[in-house]
Amino acid sequence: MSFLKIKNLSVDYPMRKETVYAAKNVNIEVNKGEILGLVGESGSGKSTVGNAIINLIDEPGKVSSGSVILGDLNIHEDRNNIIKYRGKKIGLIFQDPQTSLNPILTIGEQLIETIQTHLNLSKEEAKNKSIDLLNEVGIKDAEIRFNNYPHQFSGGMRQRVVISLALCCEPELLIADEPTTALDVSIQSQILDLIKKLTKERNLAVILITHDMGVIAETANRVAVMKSGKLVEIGATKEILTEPKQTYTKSLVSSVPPTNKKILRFVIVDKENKKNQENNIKILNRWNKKEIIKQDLVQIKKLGKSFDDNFFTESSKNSVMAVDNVSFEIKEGESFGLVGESGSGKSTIAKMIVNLFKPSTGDIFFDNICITKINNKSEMMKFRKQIQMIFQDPYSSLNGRLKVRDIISEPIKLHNPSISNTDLDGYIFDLLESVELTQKSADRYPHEFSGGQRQRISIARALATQPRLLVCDEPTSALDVSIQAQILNLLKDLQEQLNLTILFISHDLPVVRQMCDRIGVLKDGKLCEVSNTEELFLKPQHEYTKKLLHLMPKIESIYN
Amino acid sequence: MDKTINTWDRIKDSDIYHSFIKSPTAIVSSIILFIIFFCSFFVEFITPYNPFDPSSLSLMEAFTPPSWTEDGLTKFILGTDGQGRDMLSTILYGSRISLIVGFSAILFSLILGVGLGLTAGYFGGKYEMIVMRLTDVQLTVPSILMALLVDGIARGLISREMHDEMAIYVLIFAIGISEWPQFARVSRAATLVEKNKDYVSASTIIGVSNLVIMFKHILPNILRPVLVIGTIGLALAIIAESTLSFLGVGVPPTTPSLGTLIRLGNDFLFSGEWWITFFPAIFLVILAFSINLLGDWMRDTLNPRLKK
Amino acid sequence: MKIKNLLRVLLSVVLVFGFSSAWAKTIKWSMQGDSLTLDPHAQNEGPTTQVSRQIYEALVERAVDMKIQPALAKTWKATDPNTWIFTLREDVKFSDGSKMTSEDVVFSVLRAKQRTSDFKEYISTISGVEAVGDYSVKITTSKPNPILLNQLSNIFIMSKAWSEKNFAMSPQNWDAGQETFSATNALGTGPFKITLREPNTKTVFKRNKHWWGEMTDKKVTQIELLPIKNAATRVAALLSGEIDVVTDAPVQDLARIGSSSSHKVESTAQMRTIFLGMDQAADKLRTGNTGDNPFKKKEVRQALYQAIDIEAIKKKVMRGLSEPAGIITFPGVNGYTADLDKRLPYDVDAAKKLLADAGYPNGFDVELRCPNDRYVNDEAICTAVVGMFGKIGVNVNLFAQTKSKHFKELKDNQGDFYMLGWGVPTLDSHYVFHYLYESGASWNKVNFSNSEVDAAIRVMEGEVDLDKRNAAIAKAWKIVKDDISYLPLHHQVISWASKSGVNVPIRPNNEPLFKSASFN
Amino acid sequence: MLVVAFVSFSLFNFVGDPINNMVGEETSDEERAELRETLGLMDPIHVQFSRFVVNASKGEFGISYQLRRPVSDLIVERLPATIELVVISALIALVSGTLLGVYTGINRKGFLSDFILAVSLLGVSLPTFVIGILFIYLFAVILGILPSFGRGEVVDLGFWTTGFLTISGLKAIILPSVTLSLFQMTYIIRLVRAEMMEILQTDYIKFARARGISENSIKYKHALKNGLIPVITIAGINIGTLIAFSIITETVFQWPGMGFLFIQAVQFVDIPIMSAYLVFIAFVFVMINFIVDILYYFIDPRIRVKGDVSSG
Repeated sequence: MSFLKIKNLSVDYPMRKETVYAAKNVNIEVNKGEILGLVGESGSGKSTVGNAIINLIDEPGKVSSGSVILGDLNIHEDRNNIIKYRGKKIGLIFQDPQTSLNPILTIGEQLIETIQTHLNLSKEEAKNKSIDLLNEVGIKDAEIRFNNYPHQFSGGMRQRVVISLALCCEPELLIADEPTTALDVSIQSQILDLIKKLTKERNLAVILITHDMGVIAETANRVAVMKSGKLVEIGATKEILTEPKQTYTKSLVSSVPPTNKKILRFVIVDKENKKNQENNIKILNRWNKKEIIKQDLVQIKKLGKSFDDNFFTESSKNSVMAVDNVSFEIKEGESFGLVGESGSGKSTIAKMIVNLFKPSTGDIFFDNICITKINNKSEMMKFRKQIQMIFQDPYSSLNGRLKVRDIISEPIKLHNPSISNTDLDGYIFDLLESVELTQKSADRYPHEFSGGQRQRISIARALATQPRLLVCDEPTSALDVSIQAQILNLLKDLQEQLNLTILFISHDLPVVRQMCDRIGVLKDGKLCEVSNTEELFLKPQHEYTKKLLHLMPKIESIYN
Repeated sequence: MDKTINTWDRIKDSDIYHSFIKSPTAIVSSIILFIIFFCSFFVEFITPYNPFDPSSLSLMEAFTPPSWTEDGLTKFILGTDGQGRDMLSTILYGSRISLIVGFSAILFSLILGVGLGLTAGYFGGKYEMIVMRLTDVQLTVPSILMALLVDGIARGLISREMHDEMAIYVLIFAIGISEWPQFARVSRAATLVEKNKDYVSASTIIGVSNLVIMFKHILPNILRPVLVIGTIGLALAIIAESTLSFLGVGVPPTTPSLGTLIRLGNDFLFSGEWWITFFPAIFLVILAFSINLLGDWMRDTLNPRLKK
Repeated sequence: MKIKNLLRVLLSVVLVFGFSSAWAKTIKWSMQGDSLTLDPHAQNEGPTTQVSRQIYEALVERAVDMKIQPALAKTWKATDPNTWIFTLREDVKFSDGSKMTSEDVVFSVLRAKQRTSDFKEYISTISGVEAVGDYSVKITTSKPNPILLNQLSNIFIMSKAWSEKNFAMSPQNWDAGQETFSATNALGTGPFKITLREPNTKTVFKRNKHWWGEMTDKKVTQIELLPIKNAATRVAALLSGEIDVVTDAPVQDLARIGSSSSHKVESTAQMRTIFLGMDQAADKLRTGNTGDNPFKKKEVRQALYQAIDIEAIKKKVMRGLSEPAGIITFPGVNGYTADLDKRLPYDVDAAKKLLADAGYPNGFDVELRCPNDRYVNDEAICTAVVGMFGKIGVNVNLFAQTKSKHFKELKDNQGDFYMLGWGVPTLDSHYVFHYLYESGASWNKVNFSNSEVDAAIRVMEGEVDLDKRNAAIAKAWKIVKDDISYLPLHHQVISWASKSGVNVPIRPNNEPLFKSASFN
Repeated sequence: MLVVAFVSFSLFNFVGDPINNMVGEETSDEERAELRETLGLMDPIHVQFSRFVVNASKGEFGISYQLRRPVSDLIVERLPATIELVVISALIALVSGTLLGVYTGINRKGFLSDFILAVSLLGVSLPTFVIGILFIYLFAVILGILPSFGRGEVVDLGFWTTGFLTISGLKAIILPSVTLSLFQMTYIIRLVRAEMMEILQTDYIKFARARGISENSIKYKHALKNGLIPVITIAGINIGTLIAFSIITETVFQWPGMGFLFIQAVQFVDIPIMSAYLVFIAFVFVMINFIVDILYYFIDPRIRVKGDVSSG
């Protein structure tokens, strides 16, 4: 007999044009002591299901039908009274620990209030219980920290506080909605371990909502896959990940970059695009393809960057060395990967290479020219033409007020002011086709495109100047896995056809493994080691690299 | 995606259009505003009277009550004032002055504020610090006070004959100078957000110059909040203008604005000639209220934070 | 310390609650402006004198009916045309209880002749003052002065001892912004003394128990002056009962006030005529567009005159409360005749023709300067005449400003065309000619100059034979009226509004005498 | 502060000739020169400026051109009236504005909320002077229950005159203070409402809901406390604005305060009063900013307690 039974749960969002069914007839069961992974891409309705269980759906959405039975209680019988089960029977953890806590109440106050809401305890007893809880979730000096405000905790610690809050009234069901997405890999594994430990010790039923197949593979006992509000498949984790029955699950699993090997291309299950080979020939006609010379295209020498206050004040303290004495080279035609956790300085290096920031110390050589010392405007333009960048967030990297045509034509016109209008149009169409977009796209605005399509527009724009070096700053981390696979394939193809050199920056080790020839590992602005990809993954030298590799969630762990 | 998408379809498809169609207050207030704007700017063609041509006035017709009252004359729908001027025409002429001053002042402060805010947000550093410091100082000095001070200084500096001619410019400047910090703050904050968006970096990497980035890329993206502030600011500017004129430091009585009319009519409040002050006042309130309603609607619609 | 303060506060509360309404009969008086200074010799200005009149007294005074009557002086006689002997009352005490003697009178008159006094011109003919015993004063004049008593009625008597003690021997130097004790404090022999003075806000007058005279109504124990600048607010305050009497009720509100059962309105012709002046000396108008001075031509002046529809102004602007005027003087003044006071007819066509004859068929531009807080509806009158002038093609730009600037700039010869009002406190035509028509006279800003008129003025000043003197006056009036050097508008009618139960007799000089006030 | 001092100093010196403003036309050139000398106008600018600052810090701003009295006396005389009016208005605006703002922020729908919002929008659209006239007409003339002008009976406490200790004084302050506060109140309502609505959508409120914290506690403890923080800033600016708008209210209600003085000064180009008022206002604003900063320190733990993020 399952502890939690979700029967025919549907959630509707009546919108202006149509009603969106965020969840439709979802049936899920969870047992005690078990972690159920709920996976799906963005918009699949996985979070909606999590919130619907305790009827915490934002306006104008509402639970339209279905029942949720907890033990032998149908908690959806009287939805207005569901408040008494919140916290008491069911705990919920949100994604972002930065915003989940009330900033002006101490964590003690928040704990005591929650405890006293549900349990009949005196303030003293509640305090003792809170401190025990804080100890249990791994917060040191709990008695002192009890009186601290949320901003005095780091992200990982905050998530522990959030967990303690979710568990303080001893609920039997824990819903964790992307609990580690906002956290770095090392913290992620700690939090996941904590959840696993608590599940075991407290015999909890846990629903772990995530998009990360690696996390699922390592934590969940069973998996439910969702797509467009519908439950696609549910079953034991190993079964789903190794022998998926549904096409969607298959494509999902195949899109996940493997951590243990390098593959040539991702298998796109439903549509393998064959056209792009021909399309790219068109752009090749325009492309001044440069033969690859065996040389270092980029040389980074003792690069350092410190931010003093009033620039990055929010994220770092005064005068932090964001990049500290980093040296490496990128050979022409290769893909060089830079990996590191947030704050490791990898994006800063990228921005210095494309000359968005000036380095505080050190030099960058591009094609044997020191680009950090260029003052001349026309020289700078020459250099700008050769290095382009693709950004992480496909939403902010395109100006929403400009049509795609204008976005792509801007670099063309800037670097070739004499281009005729027809030629320009042709150029734009060729570029669009090279990234597998239709010509019609040119007359539309960015908001009419999906994230993946936007990233393609971004790439088209970057290609417009015919660069030699393409800096990709986490180009896929904001995308769903299936889209990620497509974009990564596209990048690989383009690199091959256009003889591009790529600097690939990511926190995602499996992705880097698929994309890069050589990899540099960054920690706190320092370069730990640089080596060939396979070497790095098989025989890591630096302690930090070893730790990272060990902690990274591996989808393959299901086989072990 | 076969059909061609033209701009009108795009507008019809937009959330703003739908929100507008669904909001009766927005529709009603825009209609009222349209009528007021239209009548004020084409007043010469609408009313047969020119209240500022002294030779056309007859003092004996002064204090004629509105046409529906016992002593009213049909040719003066809203009656006449103490000089025999037709109230309706006077109000429309007055509202034109008020609107011109309001619009110009807001335009002035918008250009100044957005210019400063945009550059401050974009360039940062000491320049930004100075601009924001200035903004803070200016923001704490309330608009009315600022306007009074400017007017006072202008009175001291400009000779009296000049002052009457310059009054309207002084007023525009006085109100404009006190409203710009709003725009500077909003546009700076928005610029800071936009500046850190990757499309700006992308443009920089492509080699687009700072000026083009600021005005072609960032400016259109920060216009929404600026527009909201501008609309609400317009109402404030109109009220400020009428307040100053009411206090007697605004436009000269020879070219009365709504505030001047209220001040002049105020003397007749107890003598039974209520229409002389009542109609300009109610007109002013309707004008400001409509603009505010529209601004309020715009704020709710254009502020994505409040609709999820 | 704290307790002491608290006690103080509590005591104040008790006092205020206890005393404010119960038995003190207070008259709350309001007008637009306030007294500028309490120094009785520093400013010769309406509200200032109105306030001083309640606390200070002069040797002689005008009764409610404006007749000269004894005040501090019991009797007087002229021993020769240039020498006057005044016999003082012996029972007069200042409000601090000290006796008033001839020393104080001599001191006060001399004080009013000092350099910083605003009355030094006014009594310039007084050449000597000396005490003849404790209660007798001899005043000598440099030439025979038929209006000396009139002048003396405005010279207030101060205490010499008090002035010495408080360093107020000289009048406050108003122009230099001097601060003196006498500007904010007062010690007089009048019926009231000032117990609280908050300039422009509130002045409290309490009965002076040492006063020698008799109150008309003993219940009147306190006066409060609460100036309210805004006319509508002033009327609102009166209607809501916060104010008992308003001495400058706006004409447009009189009907409303009169219709209230608990209020009443009184009107009387004021000793003041309103007129417009045109500078006829300048070769070129400062604000004109013709490059010459149209005012030099009598036809132009007459055209403007006949363009004014004075009846319309009376009906619409003044609500019937004005008397159209033909000359700048009013009934009751020596020299006034009803015949002189007849106006030229209102005739737009004639005016247009005159203008064309004078060479201005298309009119001309000029600026009209007006005060906006001095006369009854001054700005509205100006606005109205601007419209009337517009009808004959004269494009007049109105410039209205506050009285102090208006008069100052007028004195600085800045006006082409201006509004002025003239009162005749001496009730003799000489006052008008001396200031408005004599060549180079201080208020002759039209720059009228006529040797016959000047000669007539000499006659008015020195001639003791009344018939001859009156003939000179009549001749002068005829000359100036025919010349149309000013455009007379109307004699002002003033209106006081009050609660029905409060009687403050209205006086043509707009000065209330609260000693004559009474309750029903 | 020094900047403001300089501005007002320049006002004093360069706007119009102070001598011309002070003396009449008859004054001879010698007399003018003498006056110039005694006033120290012959000294170099920096000497004049430092003297101005020294005098200003002692509260001396010269003599009003219009009223011929020392500006410092005028200011001291009128200060209590303005302060009392502003304080009462600020209290009305803050308290009722916050309460109504919270109410409308929490109850987003419903007749009363809509009504309050509509009225508040109308309040923003109604110029203060129109409200004032309306109030006088209604309460003083038609109903006759409240005085239309002035402060009523005031009690002189030596250093301060107050209208709080008499019935007439208390009655007199009702209309002006309500008039003055209306505009601000409507602003505060809207600001607090927006703030509350935003806070109610934050994650920590959602998380509190997910923990089963009662709605009342969420609204009035969690949301309100956070929502009140910006109110402090508003309150600071609010007081400044109130002082400025008191100019209008004081004019309409003949309230014998500084604003009334100032507006007359502007009309008369009475530079000493204008510059003194400016310095006074600047002083008040500096004080308000200072107090607001202090209040923030006490109310917002994020400022009071330094973050200790490194350990973790």
